[in-house]
Formats: sequence, structure tokens, C-alpha cells
Amino acid sequence: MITVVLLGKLADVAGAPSLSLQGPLDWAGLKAALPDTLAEALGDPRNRVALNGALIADTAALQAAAGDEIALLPPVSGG
Amino acid sequence: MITVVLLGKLADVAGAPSLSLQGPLDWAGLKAALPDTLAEALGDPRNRVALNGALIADTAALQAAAGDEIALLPPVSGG
Amino acid sequence: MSPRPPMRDIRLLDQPFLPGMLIGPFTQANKGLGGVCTFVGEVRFDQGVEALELTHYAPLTLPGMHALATQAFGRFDLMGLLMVHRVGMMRPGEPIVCVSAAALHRRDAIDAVDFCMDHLKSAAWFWKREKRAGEWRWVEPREADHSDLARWHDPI
Amino acid sequence: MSPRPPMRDIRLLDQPFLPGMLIGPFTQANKGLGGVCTFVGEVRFDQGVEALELTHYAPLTLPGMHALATQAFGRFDLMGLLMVHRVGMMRPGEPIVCVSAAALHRRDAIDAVDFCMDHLKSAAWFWKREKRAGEWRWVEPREADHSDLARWHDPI
Repeated sequence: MITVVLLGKLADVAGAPSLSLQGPLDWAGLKAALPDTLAEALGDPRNRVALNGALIADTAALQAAAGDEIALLPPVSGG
Repeated sequence: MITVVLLGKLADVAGAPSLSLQGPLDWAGLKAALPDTLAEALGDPRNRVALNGALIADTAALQAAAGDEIALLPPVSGG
Repeated sequence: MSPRPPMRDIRLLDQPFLPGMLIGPFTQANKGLGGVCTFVGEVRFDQGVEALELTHYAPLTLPGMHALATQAFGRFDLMGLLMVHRVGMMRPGEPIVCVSAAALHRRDAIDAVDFCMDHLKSAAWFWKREKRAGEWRWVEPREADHSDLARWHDPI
Repeated sequence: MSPRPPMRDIRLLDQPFLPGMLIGPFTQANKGLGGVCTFVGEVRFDQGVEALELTHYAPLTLPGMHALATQAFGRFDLMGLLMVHRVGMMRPGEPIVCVSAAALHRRDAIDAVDFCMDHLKSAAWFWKREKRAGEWRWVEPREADHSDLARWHDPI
């Protein structure tokens, strides 16, 4: 399984702080596997994505397999 | 009497932290009434003089009478 | 220069803390310092806010704070650096952040604290919820947190 | 802004002090602050220095520190300002100065401490003697204490 960690308001959208999904997954596969409202919220280009604790520069390059952790990081709160 | 307060190394030169002198005194009178070594040390133009707790801009304007306090302030120590 | 390696104390705390309990030992540990500068930020009593919750993503937050500390040690002549941030649920008036820098010279200590405070928000990400009238709400991002950071982009 | 008048605590102490004993109550007294910045300077362990003595001229020193505090309140948006300086005989490692500023915003708190530290030497005069190998000697004036002050002379 792949663990998907949801930060900030994305956790509210998902209704949970993390989800487990079947791997392997690329970015398109991840969005398809997520609930619609969450996949929609991921459309915000200010979101960042981390794979196993490291930010990835381009979601197009995402390749996650079983045991990996994907974190979905919305923009952080202001001052 | 006029109290003359000596700060920093001027106290060492005088051998005491303060002296009492007969008033009235202007700047020339003060220097004449002080021990020679102290009068000499006052030649350093970086010294400042305060009368009753207020700095005076020009020693030529000094006029002290009985009950007044003159403070002789050498340059302060570096950082 | 101090002969011993610089002291670095970076922590995320999920419980309330007393800054004095950190700063006292930190100062004691840096024998021979010239000065210590400390900044303590508290949760503000903003109109109607009953509580504040900070969430973070641990695999990014602590490494981000350590990277910032490394930058500060590279940029300023420091003997020690303490950087502590709260996460979890806080009430107005509680300390939320404490940064303390010990140095031989006061300019390094003050500037290092200033630098760390300006960069902490971009080095360590926190998501913030506020509770007002019993309801939690996420604090939205601000576009303009850049002016503080821009102060440091001049060539050294 | 705080509705109450700003808190000002200016002291000359002729006995050793623990900064934490001042900063704790100072922080507590400024309810609703956003942040507190504090600088504590200690007597440095300079080669061979056994003790340090600061003499001051009381009728000038305290008014000078109050005038500096007034400048800081005019220049920065502060809730409280604490400015404490030792006089008399001190040993290396003892705190010699403590400046703490409480404000709603961290920039005011940090800049006020920086400003006060830069100006304290010219606002309050101290004559300094050092004891080395059992002998007291006056520390001579330095010509160049101006660069720190020049930072503040830009128009506000």
C-alpha cells in the first residue's frame, strides 16, 4: 500500500489525515484513485507534493510504489 | 562649598572621587583651585563638564556658586 | 572563537513550554559568550480567537529548521543557536516560538535571531487553524510574506 | 494597540542579577504581546581580565537611559521596554546589560532592542576599569564606536 498524508485543509476535504491506496501510482493515477472533491482540490497549483519526505519539483515525475509515502501539502497559512 | 565630582581616571589623578572647593568659581578659577596634575589633565579637550547634573556646552560659561555640584567627565571607555 | 563545536538545539514541542526554562540552560551552556539575543513569540489575542492549532509534516519540518540553523551558522559568528517551535493546540498567550543565539559579539547574536525569525516560516511549514465561537477554521495563505525575507538577499 | 500606557522599566543595579528574574515578570506584565526580544550582554572572558568595574555619574546616567527609552517608544510600536545595566564590580561571565522589548509585532521588538543596544553607550556614560594580574587599569576610549550608530541615521 501507498500512504497518502493530507495536510491542512486537504485533510478536511478527505475527512482523514491519511489514506491508503494501492500502488504503483503516478500523478494521474493518484488523482483518479482519490475521492472527487480531493482530486479537485489538488488542482490548486500552489499545492506541493512530497515523496518519502522530499519535495518533488514536478508532479509529472511522481512515481510511487508500495511502501512509499506521498504527502499532499496545501499552501501554508499566512503570518 | 562647591562639590567637584571626578569620574574615571580623573578620580585617580585627584586621589579622591570628589573634592570640596570654596565658591564662587568660573572655569579659570576652578582650574586654579585644583591640584596641578588635575588642572593639567583637564586640558584634554575631550573632557566634558556638568553643572548640577546637566552637561554644559562651553566651559567658558561655567559659573558655580556654593551648593553647586560640578562633575568633571573624561572620555568614556571604548566598547 | 570558541574552541568547542557550536551548540545547536532544534526542537518541535507539542506541549506548552516556558522560554526561561530553555534560555537559562542554553546561556549556561555557552560559557564565554559576549551576548545572547532571544526572541519569544506568543499566540496573539486576536479578536475572538479561542485556540490555535498548528499542524506540520514532520519529515519536512525538522530538516527545514536544521537547514535554516546551518545557514545561520554560516552567515553569523555564533557559539550556539536554539530554535524551538510549538505544534499542536495552543491558547492565546502561550509561547509559540523561541529563537536564541549566543555569540561573542552582539551584532551576530541579534542579526542571527532576526534572520531565523524571518526565515522560519519558509523553512518550516505549518498549517494553522483558528477556533472562533467553537468553530475551527483554516488560516488562509498570505501573498505577501516576502518583504521580511527580501532584507536578507543582498550580497553579504 | 494596547489601551494601557506602555510599560517602562529602567534600572541601574550595583549587584549581580539573573536576567530570567527580570524577563519573566516583564513578559507577564505585557499581556497580549505578540513577541518579546531580549538581549543580555555578559562580561567577556578577555585574556587575563579578573574583574571589571563600571563607574557612572548618576545625575546623567539614568536620565540618559530614560531619554533613550523615550526615543525607542517614539520610533517603534512598543508595549513595554526593560533596560537594565550593571554598575560597580563585576566578574567575567556576569550579566552586564539586559534590554527587553515587548511588542505586538516582532519587527518592532527586535529593532527596538537593536536600537537601544547601539545607543546605550552614548546615552549612558560608563567609565570602565579592568583588573589584570591584580592591577586595576582604566579602559581607554575608542575612536570608532560610530558605525553601529550610523545605521540609525537614515530618515525614518
